Amino acid sequence: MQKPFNKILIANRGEIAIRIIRACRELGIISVAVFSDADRDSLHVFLADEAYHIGPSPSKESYLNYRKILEVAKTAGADAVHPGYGFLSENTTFAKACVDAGINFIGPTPENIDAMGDKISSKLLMKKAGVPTVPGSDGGVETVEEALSIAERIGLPIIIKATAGGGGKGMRVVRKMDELESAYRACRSEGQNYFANPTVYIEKFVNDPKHIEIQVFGDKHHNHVHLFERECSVQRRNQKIIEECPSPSVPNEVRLKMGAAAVRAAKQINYVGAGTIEFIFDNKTKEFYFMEMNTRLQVEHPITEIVCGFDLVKEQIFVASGRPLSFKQEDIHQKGHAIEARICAEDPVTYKPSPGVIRACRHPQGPGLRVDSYAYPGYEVPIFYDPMIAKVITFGETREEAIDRMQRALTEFVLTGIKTNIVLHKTILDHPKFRDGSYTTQFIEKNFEVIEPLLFKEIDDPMFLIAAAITAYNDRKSKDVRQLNITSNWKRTGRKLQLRT
Amino acid sequence: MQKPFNKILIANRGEIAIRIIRACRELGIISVAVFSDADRDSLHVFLADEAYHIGPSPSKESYLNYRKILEVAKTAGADAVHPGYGFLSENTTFAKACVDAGINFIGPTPENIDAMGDKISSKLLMKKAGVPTVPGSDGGVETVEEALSIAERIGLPIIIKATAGGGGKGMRVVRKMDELESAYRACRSEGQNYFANPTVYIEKFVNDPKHIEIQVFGDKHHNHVHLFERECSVQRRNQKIIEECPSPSVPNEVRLKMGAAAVRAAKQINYVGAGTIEFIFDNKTKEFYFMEMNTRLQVEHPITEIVCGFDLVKEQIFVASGRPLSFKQEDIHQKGHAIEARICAEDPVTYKPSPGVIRACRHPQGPGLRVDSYAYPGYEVPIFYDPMIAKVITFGETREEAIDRMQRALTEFVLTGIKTNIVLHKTILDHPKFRDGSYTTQFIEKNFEVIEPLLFKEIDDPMFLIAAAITAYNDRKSKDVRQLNITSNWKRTGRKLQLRT
Amino acid sequence: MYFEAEIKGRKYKVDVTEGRAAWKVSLQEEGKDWTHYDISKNDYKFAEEYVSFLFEGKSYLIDVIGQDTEYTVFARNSFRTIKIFNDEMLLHESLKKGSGFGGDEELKAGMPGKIIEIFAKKGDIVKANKPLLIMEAMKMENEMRASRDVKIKEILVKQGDSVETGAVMIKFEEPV
Amino acid sequence: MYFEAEIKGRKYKVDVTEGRAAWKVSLQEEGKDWTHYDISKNDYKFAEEYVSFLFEGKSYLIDVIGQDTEYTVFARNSFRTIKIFNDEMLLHESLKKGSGFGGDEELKAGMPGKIIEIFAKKGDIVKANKPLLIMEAMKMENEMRASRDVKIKEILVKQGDSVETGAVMIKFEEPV
Repeated sequence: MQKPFNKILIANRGEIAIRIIRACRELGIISVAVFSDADRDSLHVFLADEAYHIGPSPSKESYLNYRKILEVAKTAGADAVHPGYGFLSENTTFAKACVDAGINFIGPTPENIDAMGDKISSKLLMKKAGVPTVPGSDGGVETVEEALSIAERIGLPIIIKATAGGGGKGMRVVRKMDELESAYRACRSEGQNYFANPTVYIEKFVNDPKHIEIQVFGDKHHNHVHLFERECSVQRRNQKIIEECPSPSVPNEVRLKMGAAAVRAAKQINYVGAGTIEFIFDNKTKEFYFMEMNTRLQVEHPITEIVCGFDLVKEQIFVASGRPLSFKQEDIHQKGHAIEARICAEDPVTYKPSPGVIRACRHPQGPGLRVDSYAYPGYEVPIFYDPMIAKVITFGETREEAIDRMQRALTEFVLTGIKTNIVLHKTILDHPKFRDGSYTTQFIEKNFEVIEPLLFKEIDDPMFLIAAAITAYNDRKSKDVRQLNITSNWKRTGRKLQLRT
Repeated sequence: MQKPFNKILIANRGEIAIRIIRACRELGIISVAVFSDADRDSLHVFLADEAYHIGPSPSKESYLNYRKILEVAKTAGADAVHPGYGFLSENTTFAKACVDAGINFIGPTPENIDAMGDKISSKLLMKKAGVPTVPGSDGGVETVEEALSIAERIGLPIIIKATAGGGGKGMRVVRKMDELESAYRACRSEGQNYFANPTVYIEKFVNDPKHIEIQVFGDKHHNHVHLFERECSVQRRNQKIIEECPSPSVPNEVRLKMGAAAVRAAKQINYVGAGTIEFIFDNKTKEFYFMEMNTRLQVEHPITEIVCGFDLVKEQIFVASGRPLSFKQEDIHQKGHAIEARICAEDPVTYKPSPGVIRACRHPQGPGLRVDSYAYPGYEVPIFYDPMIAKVITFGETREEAIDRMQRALTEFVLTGIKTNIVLHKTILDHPKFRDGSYTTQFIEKNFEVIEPLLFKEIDDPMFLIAAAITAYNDRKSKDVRQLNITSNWKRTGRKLQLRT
Repeated sequence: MYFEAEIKGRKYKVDVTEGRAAWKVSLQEEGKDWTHYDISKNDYKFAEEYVSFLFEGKSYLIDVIGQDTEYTVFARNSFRTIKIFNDEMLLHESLKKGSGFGGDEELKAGMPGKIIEIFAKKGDIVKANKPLLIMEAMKMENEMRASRDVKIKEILVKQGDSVETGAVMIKFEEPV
Repeated sequence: MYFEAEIKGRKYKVDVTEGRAAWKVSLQEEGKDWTHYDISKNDYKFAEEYVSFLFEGKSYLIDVIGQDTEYTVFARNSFRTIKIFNDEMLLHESLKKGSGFGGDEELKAGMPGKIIEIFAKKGDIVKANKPLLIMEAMKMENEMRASRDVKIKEILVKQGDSVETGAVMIKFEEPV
């Protein structure tokens, strides 16, 4: 089989850069990593075939510096660029610049990105394609007063979103009128700071919904398919932390309806490559509304890869090289069950990021398990980027087996030196609302306010106290030992001196 | 679902002990590890829920000391014992002792083990069951003279095997008459040393055959199924190092014939649990002959788990608890392709074991990959046990993808401080005879006599020389630095003394 | 060696004696009786990266991080932060006023970051759970709130400042 | 700093100079010209467990083990054992006779093990590739054969002995 490309530059970092390096290596394609000052010791630099420095630590000056990245791509002789997710993955300027430089951009067309980049116009497009959408401000909201009046029209709760936002940034839910103003301002400021665009819009906030998304794929020959759903309702700070496939709440007929709608959406813009249509899902009525389309690979793509049995990154590469999709709709079936847990360097109680140096690190292994991680012992998690350091994905014949397996995997995951949310995941997996699949996007907010006791029930204190006490004892003792060494060194040196004289 | 057992003691060590610990944890069963002096720091001790010391390092005094192990099982309150493979897994006395002590032995019945334990009587049994067998000495061979006459009757090449032998021990191929005597003696001595039984027998050595084995499973309700074949022809020193499923050489009609024969074999002895029928396979005629039955779980069971989609260790546990098999023959299908590479602490050129302390150790991760390993940084591989420290298993939609993925996985496997056969595996996977599937059990012997150049082609010398030179430079420099420290310490101490006075 | 320890607000007296082959550790939670533990050194074993602790028949793989007065113990994806004071330190402590070890007269940075906005000024009284400032770290804006009703004594940072872990950002007056 | 190195039987002259920001390494294989390499220290970076070596556009994760005269370099699942001698050592070498570093007047144990059987006695002449003894390690019997025609000068082990890595088991007469 002839290689689709000779050399691919990966304009990203961390686990997704490594994920793409692996696909390249399996296809005999040379992989080129790029890194910022903070990332010289990042694992993606170690694992790539080639690696080039692109600038200072802040994203703006490195991973978002598309000119520099393009320059490196040319120097290295890459014939394609994979943007991963985040950073430049949905940046039209970059996509265009690649094409102009004769370098293949592994992702959707610039037109695709534009069509879906703006949440407001994309919503109108979807209405046109016959995809159900949510009531709200059909456009940007320029003043607090306007925001208030819309809120009164469609009724609380509402959600305010930065037009250019994403990944939980520039997004606030408002449940009381007096919270509206500060939320409105916060969204505008985050929109300005992270996406250089303060415009925000408002939507009816479907109360206690689920987040269900459909994976779609298109090629350059007008073929479009869906790879069924993922449920991503377990969120904290509006960021997904556990995803599963299939969803325990979507009846099969609804599943097929959602898939068909997603394919209509993709066809509407003649979408190329991997994309995801996110839906708000009302678990009582089983109604679903278009939320947004992510014109890129998703963090949680592995659970679809496992349940459907395809390598989505390789497929992206093939499609970008012009090949037709390697699968037709009728070839795609869900088999078994997969769950992903996002392991983040953060305090499991406050959700505050906890960057720092990793000490011991042993990843889970064994049957029914996939780990995509860039953690290693001695690695310092930098403060500049996303706190997610690893993804643990388990799969089994049944949902129950996949969950039990995840519990097993997390129990054997040794990661010390920094705080992580591993213990939070374990608590969630044991929660009746997760076990019975009835959980919604407000699951954590509602059930984990006083989480500490849950988190720490597993082991009682004496074991911890004894360990701390023995360590404190040794530390104290070692001080004396150091004293000793100095003296004995002094003696030795003393002798040396005598010999010399 | 009610738990089959409350607490299982695992009478084994290393990766298979860990494999069983994982199955237990996923089923909510408490796992009990046992360890010898040399294994206090072995990973299976760290991962188990409970761990007990059972004696000195030599297997005879620890992992083969069934009385001690049984005693621990009682103390710990285990209601079942899993023997893993090797050690006590095919020891009738132990199996009986467990049953007598009211502890469930997770494996075949003592009668099953006896029936297949003796290679000679088992061969006759198989003839009776209508399973094809190989011409040879229908019994033990007591003298060199007898051996010579049999060799003349059935013609060279022949293979001499210790009746009680296994795992490549007590086994010699004879191609020239003048090699026969020393080979005969060697087998007897190894049989005596390792299995306390010098008896050997002789068989026609099918020239340049393949090793194909069929996984079978039985329950306590007279149900027997097969889970298709594994090809294990890649061997060095008569030990498997790469296995794959399905075999590239077995036509489907032959596959079904072999499966049917294997099920007849299992039914003949009313076999209970997981077992494997090993066949000698003539790739020209596609004829197959019964070689032996392993009445236990195999090292290479994961490739069957992946391709057939069942957890064989959990199934062993369920069957032992009396449940009927969870799958019927018609539920069992092969999907995709899986390969296993056995990573051993040994010199890749001489195959000599290379025990020692592991320094850096980073296992491969990512899609289509399973790792069962007990290596970790700083772990000292003991000299007392089998040199296999890890199994890397890859799978894909096609055989080609599985092989490419294995290459990728091995390339990212960092394991330093000891010599390993990783680079040998990479060389094998690239060999045309492996790629086209035509390889046989003599593949390595025939194609890897002068292996060094192959092994080391990947990178040229300057990179290595520069690294060594810089290190030598630093070592030299650090000596001087140590001198410095002593003096400065001396100064500091000097000051201290002054202050005191 | 005698220590006083605090874990999750509960206080313990701790005594550690090292034998050739075993540790003797005694614990007394405030108002309860002493419990004595004999720990064979082979059951509390340093294995390169971790400590393998076989305790009361259970196998724990643990890691202990910290020094001086604060240790964090990791085990089975759970952890505890334990304050521990030896005789010397207890002396110092007794000199300091303020409600025990846990006392909190200031707002410290829990991680390195950048000050985005400050909501209070010197002299302000801020009610419990009301925002004091917004700090950015790892691309998230983290709102820091008052843990109790506080009167601002001094503000040591300004908007745009970058702060390191542990840096004091706001000092409060003594609780009234 | 000047070294002489040997890798897979080929000999090199090596010169290493350390700058503030870069290494200068020069290599000369016997009978060939010098090659000079400038290695930025940021391209030869110690990352906790490994060295990340960005060399001629390629990324290598390497580990170097050893000391004194022998280093083993691991990279991409491959490795090289390199003999390396600094000025001091070269002096000692020159005093020793025997054909270069690789010279082999004895049979050493490559790993710890137990002597199962010895096939030769003092004074015997053993042809190349004929067995000298069988040593057991990790449950395998390893037959040690003569690498060349040798005359046995001395046998330092007996059946049943346990030997450590590097222990000399048999000494040979000088090659004739």
